Amino acid sequence: MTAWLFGFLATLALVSALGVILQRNPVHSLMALIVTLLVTAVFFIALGAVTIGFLQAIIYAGAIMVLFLFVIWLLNIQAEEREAGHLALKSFGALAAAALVAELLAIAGRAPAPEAAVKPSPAYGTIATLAAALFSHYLIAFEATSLLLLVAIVGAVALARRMPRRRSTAASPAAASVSATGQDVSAPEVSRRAASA
Amino acid sequence: MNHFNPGALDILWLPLVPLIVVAVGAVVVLLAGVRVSDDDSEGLGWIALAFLGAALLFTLPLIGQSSSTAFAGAIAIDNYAAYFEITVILTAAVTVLMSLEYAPDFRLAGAEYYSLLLFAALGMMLMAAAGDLIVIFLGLETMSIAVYVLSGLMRQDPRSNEAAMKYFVLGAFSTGFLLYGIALVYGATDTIKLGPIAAALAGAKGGSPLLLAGLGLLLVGFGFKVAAVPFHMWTPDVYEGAPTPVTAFMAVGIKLGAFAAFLRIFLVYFGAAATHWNQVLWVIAALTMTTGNLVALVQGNIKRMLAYSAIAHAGYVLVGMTAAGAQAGSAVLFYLLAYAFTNLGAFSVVAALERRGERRDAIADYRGLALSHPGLAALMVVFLLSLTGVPPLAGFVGKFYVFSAALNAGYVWLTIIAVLNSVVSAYYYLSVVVVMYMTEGEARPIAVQAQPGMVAALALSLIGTVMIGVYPGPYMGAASSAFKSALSHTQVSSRQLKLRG
Amino acid sequence: MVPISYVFGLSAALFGIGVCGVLVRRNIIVMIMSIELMLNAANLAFVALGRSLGSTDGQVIVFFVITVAAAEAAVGLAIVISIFRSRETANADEFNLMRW
Amino acid sequence: MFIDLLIGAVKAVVVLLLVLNLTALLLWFERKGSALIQDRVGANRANLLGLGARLGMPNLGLINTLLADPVKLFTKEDFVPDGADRFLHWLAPFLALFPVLVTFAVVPIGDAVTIAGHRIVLQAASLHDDALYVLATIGIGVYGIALGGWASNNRWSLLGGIRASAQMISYELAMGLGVVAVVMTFGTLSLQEICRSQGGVWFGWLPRWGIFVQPVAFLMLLAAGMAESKRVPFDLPEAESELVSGYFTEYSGSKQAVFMMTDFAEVALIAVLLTTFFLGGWQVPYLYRDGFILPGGVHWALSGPAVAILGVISFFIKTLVLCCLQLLVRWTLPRFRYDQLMRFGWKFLVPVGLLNLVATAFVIVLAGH
Repeated sequence: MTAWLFGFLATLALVSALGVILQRNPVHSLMALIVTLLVTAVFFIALGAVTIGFLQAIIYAGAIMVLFLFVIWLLNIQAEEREAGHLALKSFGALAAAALVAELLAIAGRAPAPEAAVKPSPAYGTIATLAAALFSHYLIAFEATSLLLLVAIVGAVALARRMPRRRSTAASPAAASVSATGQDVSAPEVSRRAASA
Repeated sequence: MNHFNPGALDILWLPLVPLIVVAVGAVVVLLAGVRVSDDDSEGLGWIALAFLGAALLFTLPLIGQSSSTAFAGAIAIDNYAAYFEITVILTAAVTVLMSLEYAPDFRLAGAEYYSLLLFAALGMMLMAAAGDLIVIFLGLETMSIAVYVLSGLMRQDPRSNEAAMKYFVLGAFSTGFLLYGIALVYGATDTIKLGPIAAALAGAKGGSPLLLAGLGLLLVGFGFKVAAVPFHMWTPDVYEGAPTPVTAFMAVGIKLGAFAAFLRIFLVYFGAAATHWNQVLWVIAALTMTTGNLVALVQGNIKRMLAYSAIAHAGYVLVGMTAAGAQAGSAVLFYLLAYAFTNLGAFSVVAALERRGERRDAIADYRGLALSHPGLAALMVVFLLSLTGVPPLAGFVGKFYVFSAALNAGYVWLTIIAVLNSVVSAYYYLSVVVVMYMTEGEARPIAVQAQPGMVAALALSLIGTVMIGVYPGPYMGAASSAFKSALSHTQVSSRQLKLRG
Repeated sequence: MVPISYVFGLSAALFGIGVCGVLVRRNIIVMIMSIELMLNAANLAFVALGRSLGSTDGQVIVFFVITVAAAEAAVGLAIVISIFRSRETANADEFNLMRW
Repeated sequence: MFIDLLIGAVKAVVVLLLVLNLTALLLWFERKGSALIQDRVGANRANLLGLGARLGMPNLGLINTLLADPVKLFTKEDFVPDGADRFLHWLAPFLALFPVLVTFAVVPIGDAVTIAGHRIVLQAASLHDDALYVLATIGIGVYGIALGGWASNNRWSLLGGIRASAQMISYELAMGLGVVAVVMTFGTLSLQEICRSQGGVWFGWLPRWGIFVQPVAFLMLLAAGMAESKRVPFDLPEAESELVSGYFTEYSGSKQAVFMMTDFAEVALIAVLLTTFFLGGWQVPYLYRDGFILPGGVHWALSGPAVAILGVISFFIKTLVLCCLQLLVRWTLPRFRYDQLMRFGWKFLVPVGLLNLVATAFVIVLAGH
């Protein structure tokens, strides 16, 4: 990877990553995230991991992010107004993250890993190499992944599908549970909903 | 490596059979549940139990096998894996028993509920049997994702939704740390298999900043999962909001799974390099115990109180981890077993008192319980005493072993802190007893009928708690043989290294 | 030619930005996006470190991580939907039935 | 070094121009073709100074579709609705068109030719992982449509955008399964290699085209491809009877023209990919490196350049035939209902694709032993 290409891509990645956390509108955040993912995919390809780079673009940028878009639309999440308060918490968060980055950067600076150290073979990063590894050394992990996806499907459907229709007209468990603990949080909640309706 | 050669892979089915049985069980429950309404999901629970029983049977042949690995080191075959798998299966079984009436009462989606329970157990078993970091990671994710959903399965209840959300955000956050830690460890050692990593840690690369930073991030990741301070923020809210059987499963099962991997990585494989990490662990252990116990003092909700108590107990386990070595390892394994039964029992009582979609989890709800439900109250006393560490119950023996291991390893101050904490904890455990026995109850207490599932869950927990406490010998023997068999992996690999070198 | 450690440094920076996003932002969807950013940074680290070692393992792990990210995104967004149904907000500060 | 760069640039420009001309041609096909099918005259008004009529030629509507319409579109007012996200509203059409155009870069339009000592592969860019590249660019193509719908601040647009992205994501799966089957059959991800291995004949007469090995994958890719291009019978995202005009309701002028271009470029893309995967790409039946060898054993020698040119011509004929097929389908079938669309994708195409994959794998393993 040449210096100018690295500089360009790294700047793009950093700017778009910052965009993810600085944009007020979730759709804009998402666009920034997609750019970050695509730039990362280009990095993968530049580092010789061609197959993974394309997979990143197909699955991560092309499919998972669409899911985010759907949910943002489904819930009609608007841009936030200026967030109030929590300045202490925010600056603490930013400081903690900055400290972490500084430490990792220091480590990166000390790690002796020049690019010329190892010349990868022509098969490096091809789909055949990956497949051979997946179906031999990583067989268990591969099978575990399939189960993981099944769990995610079952879980997502269980949570997001429509509520089953209640048979009895008894008070909803939600209301009952809140009053049972004596925390009467439901009253303002109810009035807020009534006001909005 | 470029040429696919399945013959070169050491495929061994035996260690996988329990995992496969649980996975098949989860799918069968899911399919069987297609036409079952949420109001009569009890049959699904029995199917799940049957599969758990079968899995338990298939775990037995694994006991006593000489330590080895399969699938190119991805799966470890040893008593350690078998020990944790059996404990996890028992935990899952008690949880299912606890849920047989609870799930329809709270209108949980039965098929999804039981199948996710089994999947979560599968993830835990995978973590216990894993021999490399990526399988541990995938096991952890399978477990976590299933439990994220389980804790939010009471969909009409805002508290349950909130619990799922908080658990998910912080859980996924910690996953990021764990993953980055794995990346650093991989970068430092060129492997994700535990044996070679341990060798690298003990060898010339041991002081590499990359490796140490990786270990630090792994510590953070596991710290979140076992709810060690300062990574515990999610615990009380999630425990309070989740359906009670799920809370029990979280308090016990997740701890078992996470500690199985945590202990295997740090205590077993990196034990020789304990100087790198046990100072940090000392601090975390002390903080965890103290915070957990002190905050538990002021809780008004029994599930929150038990949540902080679970944090405190994670602290005791970390005391054992800090001590490192074979004695401490066995003690910690034993402690986890004792903790499992005791906590399952306590949560069973909590679940037994909740009826028909009504949560009764404020400590105030336990007023006069001794009069209205003397049996449940007595059981609760037993479990709370065991959690406090009163002889001759399981909790006492567990603490005894762990603390003496810490003393033997020379951690006098840590042991003193731990003992002081135990004394503090007595206050809040016993205050529940006081509430149950010495205060007036409501005029019309809620009737709780003895139902078979709940009775079985309570009985199993009681038997476990008492048996382990009264007659700890065989269980301690099992724990120590489990830990030794895990240790022998590292000896084999270091011997191989010597031969090669 | 750029040393691989630069790429690794970039991944560390991206990871930090992700961490910062989770800690600072209160919109639950953006928090999940920040977590995705963290996983993505870990992926970049895997590929960069794998390249400097000349080993394929790093890339195979990225394959698994992408799967895990998909699973987490699906479940996380399902949770967001279920909480939104009862609460009609995506602001984490309003999830305060129980203390944080 | 310099000459290589130059060759690359020329190839890129040539491919781009070919695609743009193809889309224009398709626009004309669509308008006059639909008129033909529906037994009406179609575009016939505009002409240059009445020249055609004066010479007694029938008006083919070429001026209308190729000159008047584009000029009209590009000079219309560019209207941005109130409350729209201006930046994304502007960006979306290009975000939709760009991925489609760059996909053509990996499509081989002919075999390698040697000109003045330089071996030139008639493919704008050869990546070795072409098939993955195609899937990646198609995957990214969702965002232009989706964002166009969202940024318009119009509920019909948003519904159209949601429908479009759900549809494209769903059919991408079927598409991927079809491509995987093809890749397995030919054992390579490179489109040029796939074309090359479709040369020659079986049984002495049947061309070794992919369609004869993977007929199921061909039909799947045809269906999934048409769904990806969001055209009838899969044009739910712009169903005018329900959604006004779907995701581009709020677009006018040149931005709408870009969306329309995307539509036709996608038609061309599907045709080009199907040609490459299943119809031998630039292969001409019985044509080999040094000329025709017909089944009867007749040999008809041809020079190298002639063979190359025949290849390019055959590629374009196949592409045009497939384009016309898609246009024909558009004017023949009614629109699906949304649930039918989803059911067809998930419950028919995906299972069939998986079965096809398993069957392919079995055959490959059995043939290997």
